[in-house]
Amino acid sequence: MAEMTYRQALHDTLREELQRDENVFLIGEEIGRFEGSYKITAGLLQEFGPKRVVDTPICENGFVGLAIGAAMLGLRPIVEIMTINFIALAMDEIVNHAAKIYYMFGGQCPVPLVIRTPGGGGQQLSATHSQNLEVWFAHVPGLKVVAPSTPADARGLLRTAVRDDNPVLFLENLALYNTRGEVPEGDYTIPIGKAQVMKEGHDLTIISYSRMAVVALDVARRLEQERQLSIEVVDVRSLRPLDHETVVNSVKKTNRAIIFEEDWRSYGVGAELAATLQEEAFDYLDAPIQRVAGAEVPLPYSKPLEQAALPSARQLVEAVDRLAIRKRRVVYA
Amino acid sequence: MAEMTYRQALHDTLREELQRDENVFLIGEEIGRFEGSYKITAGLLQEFGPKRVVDTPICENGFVGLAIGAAMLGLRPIVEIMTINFIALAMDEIVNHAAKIYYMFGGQCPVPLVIRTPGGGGQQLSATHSQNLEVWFAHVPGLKVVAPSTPADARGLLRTAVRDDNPVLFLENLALYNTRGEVPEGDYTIPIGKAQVMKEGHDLTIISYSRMAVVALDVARRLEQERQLSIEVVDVRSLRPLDHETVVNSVKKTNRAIIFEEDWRSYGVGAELAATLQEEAFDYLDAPIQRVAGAEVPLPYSKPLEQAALPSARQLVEAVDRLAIRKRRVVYA
Amino acid sequence: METRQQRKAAAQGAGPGDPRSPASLLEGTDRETLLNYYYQMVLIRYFEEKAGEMYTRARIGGYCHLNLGEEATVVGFCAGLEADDYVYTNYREHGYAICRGISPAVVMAELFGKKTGCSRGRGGSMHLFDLKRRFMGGYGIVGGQLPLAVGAAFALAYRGAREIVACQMGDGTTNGGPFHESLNLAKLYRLPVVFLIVNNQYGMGTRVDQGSAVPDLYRKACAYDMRSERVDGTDLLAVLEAVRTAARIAREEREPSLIEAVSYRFRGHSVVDPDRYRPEDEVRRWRERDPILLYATRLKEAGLMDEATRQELETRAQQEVEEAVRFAEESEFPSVEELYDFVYAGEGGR
Amino acid sequence: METRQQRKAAAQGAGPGDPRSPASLLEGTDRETLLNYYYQMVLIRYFEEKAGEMYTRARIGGYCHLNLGEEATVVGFCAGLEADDYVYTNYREHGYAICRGISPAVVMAELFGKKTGCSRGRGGSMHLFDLKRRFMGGYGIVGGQLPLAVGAAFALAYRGAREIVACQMGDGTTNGGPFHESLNLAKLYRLPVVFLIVNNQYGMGTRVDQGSAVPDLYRKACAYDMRSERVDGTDLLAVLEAVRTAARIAREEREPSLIEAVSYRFRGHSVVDPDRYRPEDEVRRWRERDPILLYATRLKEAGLMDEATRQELETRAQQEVEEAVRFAEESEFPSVEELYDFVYAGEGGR
Ligand SMILES: Cc1ncc(C[n+]2csc(CCOP(=O)(O)OP(=O)(O)O)c2C)c(N)n1
Ligand SMILES: Cc1ncc(C[n+]2csc(CCOP(=O)(O)OP(=O)(O)O)c2C)c(N)n1
Ligand SMILES: [Mg+2]
Ligand SMILES: [Mg+2]
Repeated sequence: MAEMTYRQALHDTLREELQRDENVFLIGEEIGRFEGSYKITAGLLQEFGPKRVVDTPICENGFVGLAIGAAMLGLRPIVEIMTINFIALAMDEIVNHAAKIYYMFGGQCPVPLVIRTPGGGGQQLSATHSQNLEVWFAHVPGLKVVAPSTPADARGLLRTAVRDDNPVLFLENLALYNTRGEVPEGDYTIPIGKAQVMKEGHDLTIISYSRMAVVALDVARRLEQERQLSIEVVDVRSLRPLDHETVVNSVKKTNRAIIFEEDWRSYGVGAELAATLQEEAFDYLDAPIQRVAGAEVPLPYSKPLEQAALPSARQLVEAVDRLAIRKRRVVYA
Repeated sequence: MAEMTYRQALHDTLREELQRDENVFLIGEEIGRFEGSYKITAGLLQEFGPKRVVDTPICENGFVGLAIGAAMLGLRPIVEIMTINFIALAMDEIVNHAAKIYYMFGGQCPVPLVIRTPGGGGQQLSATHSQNLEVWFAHVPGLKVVAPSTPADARGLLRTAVRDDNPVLFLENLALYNTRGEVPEGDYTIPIGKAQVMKEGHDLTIISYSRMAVVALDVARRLEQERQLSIEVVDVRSLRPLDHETVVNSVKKTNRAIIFEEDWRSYGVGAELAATLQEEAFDYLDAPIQRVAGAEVPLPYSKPLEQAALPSARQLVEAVDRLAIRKRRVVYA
Repeated sequence: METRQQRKAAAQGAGPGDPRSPASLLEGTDRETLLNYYYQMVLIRYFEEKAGEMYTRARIGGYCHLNLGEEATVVGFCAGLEADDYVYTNYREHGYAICRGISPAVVMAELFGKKTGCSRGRGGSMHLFDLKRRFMGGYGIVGGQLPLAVGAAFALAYRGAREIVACQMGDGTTNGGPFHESLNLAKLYRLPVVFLIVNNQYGMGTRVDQGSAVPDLYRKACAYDMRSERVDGTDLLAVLEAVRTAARIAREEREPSLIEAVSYRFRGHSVVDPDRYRPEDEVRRWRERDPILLYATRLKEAGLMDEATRQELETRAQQEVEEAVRFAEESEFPSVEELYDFVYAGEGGR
Repeated sequence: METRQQRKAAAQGAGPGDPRSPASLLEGTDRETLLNYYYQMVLIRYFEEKAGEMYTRARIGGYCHLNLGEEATVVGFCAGLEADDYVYTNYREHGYAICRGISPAVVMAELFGKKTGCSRGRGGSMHLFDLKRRFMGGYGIVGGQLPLAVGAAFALAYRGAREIVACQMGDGTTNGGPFHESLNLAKLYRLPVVFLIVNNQYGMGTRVDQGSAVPDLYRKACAYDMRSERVDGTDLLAVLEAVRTAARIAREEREPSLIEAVSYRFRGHSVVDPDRYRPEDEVRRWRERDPILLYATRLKEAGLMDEATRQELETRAQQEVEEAVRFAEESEFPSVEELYDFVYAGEGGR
């Protein structure tokens, strides 16, 4: 175990995978000479050379398609899309090609591809640079989508993603890069499709992913201290496949759940979680599953507006309060 | 009232809006000389000339962006994207531009734009030509999304969409074009954001939209006859904004619901509906809300596989049966 | 750097009745090979006519786009490549698949949606695939195959392999972003790829000059300083020579090329297209320039194919197509239990 | 059709120390106007330096891209247009907004996220907008503004209006699909639009020739048979002349043009970029070619601006910027109650 930032965990894992497998290469805008917009790939061009660390022109559909084509011939590209907002330009190659090729051609040609990209708001980057579009990909069979919240998960899931034979969207978050945590050393991997119980509890489950999982954990710890509430926090980590078992079991235990997500509420990740929970744990629910999500506006630039639009710890606490009001049976705590 | 096809209803409405407002024009691939891939625009080039009916090269992002720019200067473009699958290439202009411009520039410049496009499978068009990607747009504030299931709704909603000052995604369906129905004459409009109770009932609500709403109505009528089940069918018609009131009221009455959708189940439209219903009608639900949706595979070409992958009336009936089994209180029927 | 774009072809023109393919190619190639090209052209012709018929008889579903009229381009293109080169095409690809060695039976089975099809019935007419024969797919999204082909070429360059990639597309494809991004990337990274534009003069109902500000499509390569030329797509040997040269340059010099082959499609965009947007006399004129007849005449004049041989080859082709239909008919549909196979690799299921 | 692309500029070269902007322009323009150009350049210079400072002092958030080093291009471009022409730019647009008549105070207020900002605080540095002044937006997605500009030109042509559209972009933008699709559409439909490439020689850390197979960017117009030329972007009058000519042709002949103005950005890509990827001597060399100094020398040599006038103009510019900061500081933030305003038009709410 070593303490490091989320950024460092990503960087180290990329480096190790480049060392491990000659077929792995990095490709994206500004990842080499510029060292990465968010410096995840700093130093890798010097170490591995331009064959393995490929700077591209600004043409997201083109270089993502290039990576898919390279993967069809057995390379294992790791693409960086500078931020998820620009992925809008690459939807065709990702959804109509990467996600379809293995199935549509009858299982002849896998596409071992990772697309790393950060989402998220809170940097005053305004409407076109602050989105969370991962639900678009979570919806599409043929893709896998992971969204780690901690440096350890970033490392473990990135390794697994690189070694997976399918196209994996690997979601990062601008506001997570400088967060710190313990990271296991060695060939540490985490299976795709397994949620993580970050904190056990029995009064209520908060389900989240990516940056909001960190906030959720914080809130849960705080409320435990301040109010003796025992809150379970589940980080789903993988959006596709989604680990039904872990979230359902948690809610069967706590009987109530809040989903906490940074993205817009309608048709977001939380919708699928809520729908699934009421399907699979209906008789265990003591209250409706709540969603605490981003305000449904194009994220504004102005700081006070931006802050008002983003989901906050305060809103999460309010939701906890609302759920408590509804409680219909004795809490064994 | 006149009986006509869904295609005819669209065609007539386009024609009337072209006549009514000089600022309205049509733009898209093959809509003029070729008369439209699905012949919705047949004859309009001859009638209105190339200024009002604009054939484009194959460049979805380019001509959608062009339409947005024209809308910024006060024209009212109606774009046809040949099928929704190709919209993957235009995501940037739709999501990062059309949906943002009014808000991001502080309310100075509306974007009155309609994007018409058919989705849907069942024509053996295989994985890249059979998708239902409307949930991507339903997720995005700044856009409106409508998805009429009948010729009358097609007419009423298209009119409203053309006159709306916002970008509206108008979802059609390949398998609906030849369906027939009564269509009101005159300046008939339907507000965006209003669901429609297609059939009243008190045992169960089936919620659907677009093509599946037609199948749902059929099944409901059949089960009424065959099994004396009183099923309410709600066509939400608008996905964004979504009419919570109508669906919640229906479920408060029937106490159970099935969502029937053509698209993939996970992170689909049904997820939002289920999440909303359990939030807003929790205490009225006698059973979990079920989702009957498409199999989560890239749609295969081969007829038997394709049929197996698409949601069917049979699956809907099975879901009705499953719900009946779960019933926990007396049915007043 | 100066544009190396070759205006030669344009200057010479590729207009009707201008047989410019090199006599040397005819002389320097053995008769068997030359006759085999003829065989492949008629095989495609019969195959496509049969496919149209089977579509009308509802054996084939979805969209179905035929290579009728483009046979010289298809065969010349494939013949200019080596067996282990990689090929990417659009959805109008039956002929290419067959020329690259996928048996017509297996292609027809795919069109019928049978499990013996080259994509196991999952892809259909627009999505033929055969990894072993390095036929890397027909693609239904206009332009979608270009970045993939560039990526395959990237992988070959990465490994220092000697194979190259050849990527076919239609004229209408050159107006979209993927064309531009792909050509720029291919040239920038100096990748071994040959781009072929099959300029059949229409993208659905849109004539080339109605979609492209520059209707001499090979000239678009100027924006990437990529070598390019236009050839007569009804002349098999002209296409073959251009592709062979471009392939050699890709292989030896790691330079991509763009070739524009001008031909005409004899029927509508797809089998169901009533084809009302093309002037009748234009259609007639081009049908008279049937690439198969042109090549037959060429072979006959060179004393390489007599009428009996021609008859024999055509009969054999016809039989092969009949055989293909029989095979497709008799094959089974994939079982519904297999629905979730191939969604994800390495897991055998969802 | 033959390429009308003009190789003139390339032949003449736009290299350092080659003052090629027409003396006639200097002579044919009244002094006040010429001095006002100078004023605008220094105004931008001070504004941008102040913006950088305010960013460091956390008054400004998000990304902040400055026009430092590009002042001649910015002012020359805007001066070549008429007041009612429409302008679209990328996110490096503070200078354009100011030159088009949005007051520096209102621009600064936008950077501060205040409700008095030209986008009411919603857009920030990358998204300045003013409908009344026909400044149709800075856009943060590379290439995103191009199709919009083409659409605006389409609307003008549709209405038979005499205004035109001018669309700025960076060098890196020319490698993406939107560039290609937009130029093709503009030429195909013969739309009144002037495209300006600000070739500041880098897109973030990528030098032009590392991203473009054809580094002479104006030459890319050849793929659309669009008139194009390269000008020295450090020479205000050269840019002005090229834009004025292109604007006239757009207005009168409905022909789009592409202009490449070569300059250099004096600082990093955005305020936070440590700018480690450019050779020091390259930076030094270009800094010496400061467009403001070049123009000042020009004016002085022509006897149009003495030192006192220069001082006076600079002081005034400095004051205007100070005033802008004061205005921005004193303005209020938008109220949180307004969060849902402007999501949808015509409804005042969600
Ligand atoms: C991105 C995209 N847009 C539109 C279509 C619909 N479409 C299918 S084929 C075609 C015309 C293509 O023309 P061309 O490239 O000349 O090829 P051809 O059919 O003539 O071989 C169009 C518009 C598509 N498949 N993909
Ligand atoms: C589609 C898209 N991809 C990537 C980015 C990130 N990005 C912002 S600016 C930039 C470089 C643009 O370079 P250039 O066009 O030369 O403009 P300059 O910044 O030099 O003015 C990049 C890659 C983006 N904003 N949009
Ligand atoms: Mg064509
Ligand atoms: Mg630049």
